[in-house]
Order: sequence, then structure tokens, then C-alpha cells
Amino acid sequence: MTPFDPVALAGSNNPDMTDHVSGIALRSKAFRWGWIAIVLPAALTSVLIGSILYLFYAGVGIWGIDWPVAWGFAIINYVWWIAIASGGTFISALFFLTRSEWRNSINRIAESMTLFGAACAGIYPILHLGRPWLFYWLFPYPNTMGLWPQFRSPLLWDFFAILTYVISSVVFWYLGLLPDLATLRDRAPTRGKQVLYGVMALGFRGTSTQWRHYHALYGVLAAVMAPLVCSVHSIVGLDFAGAATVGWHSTMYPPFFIFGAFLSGFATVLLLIMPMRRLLRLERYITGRHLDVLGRLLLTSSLFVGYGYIMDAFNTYYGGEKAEITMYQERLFGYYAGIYWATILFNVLLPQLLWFAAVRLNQLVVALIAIGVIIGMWCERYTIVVVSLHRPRLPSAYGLYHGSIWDWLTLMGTVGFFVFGILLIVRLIPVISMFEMREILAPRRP
Amino acid sequence: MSRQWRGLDRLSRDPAFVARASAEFPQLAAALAAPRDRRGVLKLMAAGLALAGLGGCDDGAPGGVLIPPVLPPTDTVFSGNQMFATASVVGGYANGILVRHANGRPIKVEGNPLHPASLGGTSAIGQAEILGFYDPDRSRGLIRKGEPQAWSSLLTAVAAQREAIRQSHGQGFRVLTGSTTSPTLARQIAALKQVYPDMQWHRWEPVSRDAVRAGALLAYGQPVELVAKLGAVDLLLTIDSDLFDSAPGHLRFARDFAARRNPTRTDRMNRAYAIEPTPTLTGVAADHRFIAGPRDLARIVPALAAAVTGGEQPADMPAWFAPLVADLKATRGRSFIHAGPAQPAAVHALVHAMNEALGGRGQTYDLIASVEADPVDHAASLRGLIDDMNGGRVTTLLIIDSNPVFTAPGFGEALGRVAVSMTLTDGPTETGAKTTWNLPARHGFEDWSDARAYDGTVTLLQPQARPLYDGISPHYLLALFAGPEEVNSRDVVRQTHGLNEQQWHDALATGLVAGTRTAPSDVALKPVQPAVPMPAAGDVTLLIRPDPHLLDGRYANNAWLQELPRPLTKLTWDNPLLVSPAIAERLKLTNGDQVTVANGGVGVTLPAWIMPGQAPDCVVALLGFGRSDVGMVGQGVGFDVYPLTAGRGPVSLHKADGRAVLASTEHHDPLFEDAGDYVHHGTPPHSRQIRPSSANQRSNRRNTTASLAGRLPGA
Amino acid sequence: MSIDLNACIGCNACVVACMAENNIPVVGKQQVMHEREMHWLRIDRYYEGSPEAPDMLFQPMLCQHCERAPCEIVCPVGATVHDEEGLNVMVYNRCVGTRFCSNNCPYKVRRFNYFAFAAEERRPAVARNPEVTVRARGVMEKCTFCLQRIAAARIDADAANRPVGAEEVQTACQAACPTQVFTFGNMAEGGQVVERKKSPLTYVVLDDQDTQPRVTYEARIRNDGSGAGA
Amino acid sequence: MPAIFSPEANLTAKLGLIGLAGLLLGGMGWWWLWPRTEYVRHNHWFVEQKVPFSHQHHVSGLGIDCRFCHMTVETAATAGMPPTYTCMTCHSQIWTNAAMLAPVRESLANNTPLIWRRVTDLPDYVYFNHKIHIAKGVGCESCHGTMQDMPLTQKARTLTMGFCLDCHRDPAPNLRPPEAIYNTEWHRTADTPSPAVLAQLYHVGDRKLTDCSICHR
Repeated sequence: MTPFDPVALAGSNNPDMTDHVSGIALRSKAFRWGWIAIVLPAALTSVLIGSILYLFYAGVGIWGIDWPVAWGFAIINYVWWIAIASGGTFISALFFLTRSEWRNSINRIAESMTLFGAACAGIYPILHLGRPWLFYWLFPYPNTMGLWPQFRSPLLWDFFAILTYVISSVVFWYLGLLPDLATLRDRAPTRGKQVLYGVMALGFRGTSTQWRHYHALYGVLAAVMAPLVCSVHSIVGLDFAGAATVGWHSTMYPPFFIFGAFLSGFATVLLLIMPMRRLLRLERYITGRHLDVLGRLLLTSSLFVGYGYIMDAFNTYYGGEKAEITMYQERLFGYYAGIYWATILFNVLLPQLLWFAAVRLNQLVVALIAIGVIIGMWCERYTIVVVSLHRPRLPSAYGLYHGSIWDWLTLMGTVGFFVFGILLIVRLIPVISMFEMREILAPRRP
Repeated sequence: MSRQWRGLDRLSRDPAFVARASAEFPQLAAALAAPRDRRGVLKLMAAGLALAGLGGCDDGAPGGVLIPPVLPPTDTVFSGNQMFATASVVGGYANGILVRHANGRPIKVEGNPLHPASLGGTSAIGQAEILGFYDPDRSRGLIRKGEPQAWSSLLTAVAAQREAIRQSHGQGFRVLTGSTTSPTLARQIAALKQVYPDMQWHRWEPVSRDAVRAGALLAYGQPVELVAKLGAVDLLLTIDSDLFDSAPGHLRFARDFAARRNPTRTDRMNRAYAIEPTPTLTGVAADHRFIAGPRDLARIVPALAAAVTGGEQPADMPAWFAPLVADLKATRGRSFIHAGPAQPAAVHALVHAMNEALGGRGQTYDLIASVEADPVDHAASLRGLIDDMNGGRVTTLLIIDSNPVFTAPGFGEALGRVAVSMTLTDGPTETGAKTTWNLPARHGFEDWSDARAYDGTVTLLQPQARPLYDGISPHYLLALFAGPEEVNSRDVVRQTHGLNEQQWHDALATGLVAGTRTAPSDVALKPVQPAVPMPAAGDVTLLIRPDPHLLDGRYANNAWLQELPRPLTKLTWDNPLLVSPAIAERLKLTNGDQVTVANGGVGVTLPAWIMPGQAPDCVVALLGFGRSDVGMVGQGVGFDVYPLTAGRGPVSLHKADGRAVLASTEHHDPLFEDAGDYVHHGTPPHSRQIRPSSANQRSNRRNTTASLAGRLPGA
Repeated sequence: MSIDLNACIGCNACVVACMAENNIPVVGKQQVMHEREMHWLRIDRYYEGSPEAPDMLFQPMLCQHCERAPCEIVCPVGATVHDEEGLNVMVYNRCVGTRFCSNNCPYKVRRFNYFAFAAEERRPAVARNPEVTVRARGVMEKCTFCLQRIAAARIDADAANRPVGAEEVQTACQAACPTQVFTFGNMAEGGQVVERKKSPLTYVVLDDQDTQPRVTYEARIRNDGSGAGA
Repeated sequence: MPAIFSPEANLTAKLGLIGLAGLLLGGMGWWWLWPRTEYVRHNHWFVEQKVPFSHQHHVSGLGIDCRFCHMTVETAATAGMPPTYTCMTCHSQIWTNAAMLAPVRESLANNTPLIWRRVTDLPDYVYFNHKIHIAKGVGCESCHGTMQDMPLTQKARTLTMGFCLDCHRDPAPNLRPPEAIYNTEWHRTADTPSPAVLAQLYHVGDRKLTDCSICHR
């Protein structure tokens, strides 16, 4: 495996690829001990459902949030998941526009990551409400009370942003799936699968007019999705930048959050394709070149994020506001200092190892760095949300925050739900986008 | 940059600080580990109901009912809130209050602007009376040795007692009450004394004012009481004083003092000095606050008295001593000195002498005949009762509105030897559990009574509502002991004051009987030089003080007072041992560490809390907590320190193992090099500008401070 | 409202009066340890100087009813709005409980019902003030300047076709305070409040936030003898 | 490769999509309309009372004024219900043995109040004040409907927040001359003073009535 591998190894050709990839979806066993792998995520998903039911039953008080720190795990997890989701869209939409060939094989898995990341993120804004059964009041529907939501609130922009983002990424994901579903429909061994994939393929027959419309639509959607994901994630950044809380109201947050999305997105994609490549024997199509490119992208976004941290510190000290500086010192040397330094270590220092090609190709080290980045991003959100809130402007309102058991259970639950979703995807639909691979693979020599 | 002191533990900046910082705020980690307690169960049940009512908004279906009265209201057309005057009696002295009614039931306590002790203000305890009235834990029925009884059984029992006592001319009959100023109660007990000449009336207040009474006896030969007129005081010196938080008339004193504190509201701003071992409200309000433990006070007060009256300058005195004496002498006739009840009698006598010497009598304060009915030394009175009980000389004991089993060590055992004992309290008490009869008393809002304010004004207590649970009033019970016919407490009270219809109506409307202020007495000062006893030696001095909100434990079941953050420590639901920073440094204590404090043989283990501004050798234990028999709210809250009051030996303090978690509403380093950002403060306009809080760089605030300085009146 | 820090002795009477008037629930020791106490009005105490003999300062802290309130901007459902009389009104039945307003308040004077504290309290329903809504679980609450008293005065004034008098409304804390620290009134009609706000000692807490609060404080003056005192 | 779907599949797909779209639009319409219908607001539902009191008989039949029973309508927030004493002023002389009035007699006899179930009811977080509405010229009929022809008391208006806001936004047209406040048969005629005059008369309009603090606290 060398960084200069071709996008697909020599000798790979269309028919073999199509047989192999559609085989994964059509055969009953995805990989040898596939069923065992699904037990843990299913268990965690049921933990998630259980903790949500208890939350609705007992109220938000079961979490660790308290008086000065009124936001906790719910908002941290929300921002963390939406960053992972946005990372996936960058790969599938942004790099489609740049016509980079290496994107074709990992586009489908990135898009699925977006889908399930957004699903996990989407439940939190409703869970963290004090009266979740009234969440529909955020929607501007004509009601008997003659009241409209308050449009100056960043939370409301968030509501619209997430709604459009989820809908558009579902459409983009499903559209990218149509030709492959048609292929599966044609190769389905049993009548049941035939009808299933037939209905899902919406009658796609691969005629030239259909392809022309398809490419036009796919191009337009990709062109829409790229700026959309930047706007969605900057609105998530505005959740904090729009507030006057100590440490939040800096204009740098929207771009800073998009850097964060880059970083966590590439890290998660790496974490998904490396095991998938090995277990589903897709080394031919996800080659060293992919790992190398993603490694470099991870490195660049880590530098972006590093720049973000430096600017954060610079803004605080240059601004000279007493409360901001007190909070920042508390962030560096206070009760939660460990979490801040973990952020710096995982997000900025560790990825610097990726400068060396050898490291970029050593799958184990890259996996560790990716996991580190994911944890680092969570710690960064923890620092932003909790550390800023626990040192407000009036010292009489200082307070502390500890995540309660239900916070952790809900977090683990969503991780389980995410992995459960990915495994479902691997089981039901082709993991690699076959029709895009055909564009770059040579036809089979007779 | 001067080292900014961010917190008591941060002073040393040692590497172990992070670990200990988490020790400084232990409560959250422990709170999460706390098991699902009673509260948890209630929460699940209630939350279920909340979930059931999922609507949250109006679904259009009319619900609820309208319940009109059967008979129309008699007075003018009912238009909402009405106010009725009554009084909140604390420690026997009355603060006039008005109770606001909504829909015919008492809802809110307000101050009574016409009452001399209130002038419209109330104390935290006065406000919380309303919750005591509605407390579901109030005793609801007559209990004899644990079993509920019918009311008739009480009548027969009291009749039997009456006969037994008449035979022995009241030999074994004893009545124990708290300190009371109620003319009706005093009259009823005097009437009882006629019927049973040998009966005795004992008084016991755990938060005792014995020292104040003894001091007055020493100085004037009779137990006179003090009526301060702080409006005329230019210089106030308070020695460990409770002038603003629990002295009789403290609301009025606070009002008069505060009226002359704001330089822009008064032409002559007064000045206050305070000398005290532990911070009090008067200490915080003072301009100069000096810290002196009981051992130093025993040396300083006689020297001060000698300097003020005699004029000679004693030698080894603290730096602030001479300027204080000079200032006192400079303001003859306009200065006033006040000592708190915790100071020994000799200090009070010396303070009386100083006040007389400074010519304050008549200008800044008056002395009036004792407002308390038949003042007697409470400690001696209770010791006599306990000895009689142990000697078997007490056959019938009637305890009214007092809880000696909890507040007086040794009373519980003695109670066993009394044939028939009755307790009359409005809630479950430790005494009620031990006496043969536990009678439910009516709350202050449910019956007629009277009391006197700090200046002697007679204040009437009129019922605000029909009794929630059938209880009896002390007047009814005492009348029952005197004669068989059941008497209405309204008539008893009315007979005491002999008011005609119009006077009675006016008294009820205003809440006080006009013109009953006690005239100032002109008793002369007896020239006496009492020696101030030096407290026991030992490296630690134990001060036992009432809790600012629960006083002696009477309000332990009042959830508002339990959860009210204490003025200085901001603690709720707990009474840790307040240790001075010096002791904390010596024993390496942080907030919440367990310590064991022993007074003579008796020891109590409780958490410690560091109290900045406390005398280096002092620790303060707060009474009122750790009650065992009180009701769901106060059950098992805090630590009972009453056993320490009995100890006489040397005080020892050492660190015990383990930590306790204290619920404080303040979770930060309380100490600042300069709190000017948040609380602007400075010196008077004379120096032409508010001293802008110095060192910190508030560049963006330069304009407001400058504008503040610029706009001062031509001082 | 104007608060005179020279008169405040920190006796907490106002805090209990506020709890009695506005049906504020008690949360119990566990929840206070969890930093979820519900007092709308707290007396902040600052130490200054050395731990052995610090200078102690009291400062009652309640909702400042800011003219440019940071909480009103961030509430997504418009549950906290500014009314024509200058009050920052908290509409309990509209609140869905995002708690963003509490995060955005620089004074941290907003309290949240993490559980149904009022429902769980062992206090009979008749003990509550019928003029004030009892808040459910998941709703934010804060000092309303005793809106029920303002409403009563407003209704009487409107029925008699006259403006609300300057000193006609007394808040519960102002009524209970033994040393008259709080001065409240209808500033449109002048009266005591306007006088107090003209005093040179008047200042605003956290004025660099430019929230223009309706509550101003009078600085605490220590008479160290050098002044125009004695 | 035999065709997977029969030709009709296309039709069912199209119908399915159209059905889905219809369902969606219908759902949104229902969500908008349903809370406004009179049925869900329990309009014109008469409420079962212990004593079937007929306003028709007492108001239009006997001409009793509203304030005879609802005494505090001009002085307090609640209109107030008549104490049993008021009913018995007449019914101690007439219909003294009517079975229908047995609960009234029992109430007076053993001093237990009559329990009436609410008909016009607002949620607990709304603080409606009768006194100011009467003082500003709003008639009983505006919210309680034509009581004089109701044999059994019914809820006449939806009383949604929108209903109150419509009037609070523009109160003038709903005002009536002072003498017509308690006349539930009154309606605007040619010589009734114009809304602007009435608004001027009652000083309505100088206060912004759409603040939340007007009704909620």
C-alpha cells in the first residue's frame, strides 16, 4: 500500500466490482460474524430509548445541568454529532464539485454517516427542552393563540437549519442511491428482494435521458449541499456567538465550527472505511491513496482548528475584558483545565504526526489519531459549553457542573444508534457507489 | 501585580491545589452518588401526574367548580385583599404585623407601620410564620402516652389534677414557659398562684438573655430594659451585639440606624464601631470592625470602661483603642454602646456605666422597667426545676411553648420522675414525645393573645382563621387549671386590658393598645466595678450561638427558613462548626471536613466551615439543628450541639476523618482583593470623590466613575 | 427600583417575603447541593481584603429588568418580552424550557424548574397566593417586580381613569425590608425612585454590558471619620 | 428478465403519491382548523349542574339584573356566584317544595355550599378581571353570549387567546354605551355613539393592551 496507489488497484474492473459490492448487500451474511457485531449497537440503542423515556417521565433534572450551567451534555452532543454529520457532506458534495476521483468509492459511506449523524444530532434539541411536548411551538404555524416564534433567537435559526439539513441530506443520499438500487433490483436473487429494491429504485432503468436528468440533478444538489452545510454549521456556531455569555460572543465561532466539522468529519470517515475495507475485502477500491488523501485532509483541518484556538486566546487577551480573562484563566488552570488540555492534545498535537507518509499509511496509528480527534472534539464542545457557563460575570453566580449517569447513558445510546445505523446501511444497500466507480474503472478485458 | 487572593485554599498555590480545589466544592460529586431518598420517590410519583397532564395549553373544555358561600359576607362588598393586624412573637417580644387575606384565608405577612417595633418592616422569621401556620406536620390531636385521646378525657384529667393540686396547695405543681411578656398570661399565672399558693412558675429560654438581666441588676439593682433611640446616635459602638438581628426591637433599631447611613439622604451620617469575635449583622454594617475573642474582650471592656469613665489610659491595648476612646469622648451625649446577650453580666454592667458616663441617658437611649413578665434568671429557674424533678418533688408539670428535652441537657431524664406532665406546643417536639400528655396548641394566627413590644407597648394577637386542626390556646389551658368552666380566650384577653368597645375595636384595627409605652424609669446607676470573668484557658474558645433563622430550633420544620441562605456563610439546611481561618490553617481543614469539638467530657462531630473575619482562637457552634422529633422537613437536618451547652471543662478541637457535603448557595472563592466591580463602595463625599476601586484595569468604565465623582454635592 | 446598599444589613427578610408572595417552591437539600435553589432574590456577600479581617459587603441581586435585555433576544418562543411599562415579563405558559435566557443573563437571576418543585412541595394548595401562577416543571421563572401588585394597581387606576401613582405599588421585598433599602415606583410619575436615581452614589451593576437595567444601586459609603459625618 | 411489476403498479404508485400529498395537506389543514372549531371549544354545550338554573326564566322572564346574583362583577376580578341566601330570598316563599330546588334548601339547612360547575372557563394561568372590563364598556353578552335565551347555561364564545386578542388589539368596535352593559339583547343601532366616541368616553386605547403582562402573571 503506497500513497501513490491508483484510485483503484490494477486489474479491478467493472463486472468484478459490481458482483462483489452487490453481493455484499444481496447475500444474507454481510461478513462472517456480522450478527454478533450488531448486538452491542442494538443494546446501546435500547439504552438510548430507555433514557429518553425516563427523561420525558422525570424531567430534565435527571441530567447534571444546574443553575449557572444550564446547558450540558445535550448541547455538547448536539454540536458534536452535527459536526460529524457535516463532515460527511463535505466529502460527498464538496469533493464531487472538485471532480476528485478518490471520492467516488467512499462517497456512499460518507453520505450515510451524514444521515445518521444528523439523526443523532436532531433528537437533542427536543430532548433538552424543559417541556419537550411543546417543541412544535418553535414552528411558525398559525395557532389559536395568535403567537409566532421569536425570529431573533439563534435557537430558532437552528431549528430551521437542522430541518433543512436533514431533509436535503436524505434527498441527496437517496438520489445518489438510485442507480445502485436499480442494479441490485436487476441482480436480486429472491422475489422479495426484487420487489423491495424495485420499489426503492423508483423505476430507474438507466436510459440515457434518465442518466442525463440524473447527472444534472445530482450536480445541482451537490452544488446546493456544499454551501448549505457551511451555513448550517455556522448557524450552530451562532448558537453560541449570538449570546452575550462570557467566552461565547466572539465573531470567530461560525468559521471555527466549520473547521471543527471538517476535522471530525474526516476523522469519522477514516474510522469507518478502515475496518470496512478489511472486513468487506474492499482493498481493491479503497486503496492507500484514499488513506493518504484523508490523512492530509485531517492534518489541514487540524491546523485550521489549531488556528481557531490561538485566535480564541488572542481575542480574549487582546479584548482585555476582566470577566473574559478570568474565565479563560479558569479554562487553562481551573477545575476543568484537564479537558481543555485534552482538546489541544487530541485536536492539534496528535494529528501533526500525519506529516509523515509512513504514519498516514499505518492504519493503526491513523485509527488512534482519528479516535483521538473525535474525543478531542467532544472535549472542545465541553469546554465551550460548560467552562464558559460556570464562570459568569458576577462571581456570586459561579457554579460547577458534573454530567450525571443519565447524561452518559444518553451519549452512549446515541453512539450505539449511529453504529447500528451504519451496520444497517452496510447490510441493506451497496457500500460503494457502483455507478460512480464504473466511471473510473476500465471495462473487463475479454 | 499584587497577588490576587482568589480563594482561601488558593493562597498557598501548592501543586496539590487542584485535588484540594475539588475537595473545596465536594457537594456535586457526592450529590450524584446520594441514594434515591424520600425526595426521589415523591418526585417520581409527582412527575407521573405531570406527565399525565400532558396538555400544557388550554384545550377548551371548561373544568373546575365555583363554590359560593352559604351566607353573604357581612361587611362591605368583598373586593379581594384585606389586612388584619396581629403580632409575631419571637423570644416573648412582639413585632406588630399585618396579615393579608386573599379569598378569605391568610396569605402573606406584612409589617405593621403603626407598631413601634416594626414601622412596616418584618424579620425573615416574621415572614415565614405563614408557612408555619399551613405546616401539614402540625400536631392535630390530643395524645396521651402515644395514643390519641378524645377531648373529654383531657377535661376529666385536668379536673383530677385540679383536685390533687388543691389538696397539696400546689405543692408539686410547676408551670414551665418560655420568656413571655404577655400581660394575660402573667395575670392568669398570678391567679393560679392565688388558688395554689405553693406552685412555682419556671422560665427557660435556650437563647438566654440572662446576662442582660443580670447586667442590669448589677448596674441598677432592678432588671431594667434598654430602649435605644438610634436616630439620635452619631456614634454607635457594638460589642458582639445582636442589635440588628435578634435583640427585642431589632427591626426598629435597624430602621433608625439605616436612616442615617446614606450621606445623600441625611445631613449627618452616623458612624459605627463593632468589636466582636465572630461576624454579626452589626459587624458588617459597622464602619470599623475590630476582631476580639472573649479572652481579649475580658481585658478590653474593663479598660474601655476605665478610660471612658475614669480617664486613665491603660497600657497594652490594640492600636484602635485610643482613637476609639477619643472618638467616644468627642461625641458625649450623642454616642451609644450596646453589648450582646452572649457577653457576661459584668460586661453589661460596665456598658451601662459607660453609657451613663457618656451622657447618653435620655438622649440616645432610655431605661424602662422590665417588659418581660416577672423576669427571673432562666438558668437558675430551670436548674431548680430539674433538681425538684430529680428529688421527686414535682407531681404535675405543665410545659407551654417550650422544648426543654431538646434544649436543656438533663431535662429528659428528670422528666421520667414526674407523675403527670403535659406539653402544649403546635408541632411535634422532643418534649411532647416524652411527657404523658401532648396537647396540640393553636398557632399564633388561630387564637387571641397579647404580648408587649420592646418598649412595652401592648400588642394584641387576633386570630386570622378558624383553627385548621382542633387545638387549644395557653390561656384556655391555664384557665382550665384554675377552674372547671371553659373560658373563651378572647374574653380572658379582653378582661386583662379592660377596654371598652370603641377602644377594643381601635386596638384590633391598629394592632396595639394606644398609650401603653412604658415610661422611662429614672433609676440611678449603682457605682459598682464588676470583674469580668476570664473564659476558661485553652487554645480554642467555643462560642455557642443561635442559628440566625432557626433560633433555638423552634423553626426547624419551616422549609423557607431551612433553605434560606445564612447571611454570611450562604449555607442552607446545615449547621457546620464555623472555624476561623487561623484554626483551619493549623488543622489543615477545608470546608466540609469533619471535626470533633469537645466541651469538658461532651463531644460532637460535625463538619467545619471556614468563616473569614472570625477571631483566631474562636469556633462557633450553631444551635437549632439536629432535632430528632420535629416533622418531615426538619427531621435529621444538621447536628445537635445542645449537649455542648452543658459541658464546663476545657474545649478541645481536632480533625475527625471523613467529609460531609454542605449545601451552600455560593460556589466560588468568596474573597476578592477588590469587589469594586460588583459592589461600588468608598468613603464619604468629604474627600471629594468616591474612592474608585483601585488596582483593577476597568478602562472601559473610566467614564462612569469620573462622572460619579464629578456630580457630588458641594460637600 | 433603586437599592440603597448603605441601608442593607443582610437580614434576608426580603428573600422570605419574596418566597411567600410569589409561591416560590423549596427544593430540598439535595437540589441545593445540585445548585438548583429557586430564590428569585439573593443577597450576594462579597469579602474584600485579608481572610483574617475582611471587609464584608451585601448586595441584593434580583432581575434587573434591563431595557436591552439579553434574555429577550435569545428566547425562541418569545416567552420573555418587554412590556410597555418597562417590565421584563416572563410568560410561564409560553416557556418551553430551552434555558438559553438564563445562559445569556449576565446577572444569572433566572431560575429553572428542573423538576415539578411546586407540585412536590408538601405545602397545601390553599397556602399559595392565588394571584400568582404556580409554575410547572420545565419552566423558567424570575423576579417580576411583583407583577400581581402592579396589575392590581393598574386595574384600579384604569377603572378610575387616572395614571398609576408614583408610590402606589410596593413590591413584597420593599414592604418587608426593615431598613427601607428598596425604593420602587412608577418612574413616569416621578416620586421617590426618581430622586434616588439622581443621587451621586447611584451606579449600575455590570454597566459595561450596556443592558441598561431598571434596577440601580446606591454605593455603600464607609464613614471613616474623614467625611461630613461627625 | 421478467418484469418485476405489473403495469398497474405504475398507477398504484401515482395514486399512492397523490394520496400521500393529500394526507399531508389534509393533516396540515386539520391541524389549523380543528382547534378553532366550536365543537372542540365545547361551544353551546350546556353543563350538567346540581340545580338546573335557567337564565332564560330569571333574566328575560323575571327581568332580574345580572348584579343581583353576581355581586362583585364591578368591584373584583371574579364576578362572584350568589350565596344560597340570595336564592332563598325568593325560593323560601315560592316553589318551596319543588323537587328541583331540593339541593338549595338542603344547602341552607345544613350550611353546605352549592357546588356549581364552571361553564365559561379560562386556564389557570390567565388572570381575567371583570371589574376593568365592565368599567371600560365591555358588555356581559360580548363573552357570555345571549344569556337571556339560554334555558341551561352554555358556553357562547370559543374564548381562545385569539378571541381575546382580536378585541384587545382593537377594542373600540366591541364597546357599548354604559347603560347597555348588562342588557344582553342590545345590539348596535344607528343612533349608538360611534366606536371612536365610545373609546374616548371610556379612555380606552391609551394603554397597550397586547402586552403579555395584561393577562398573564
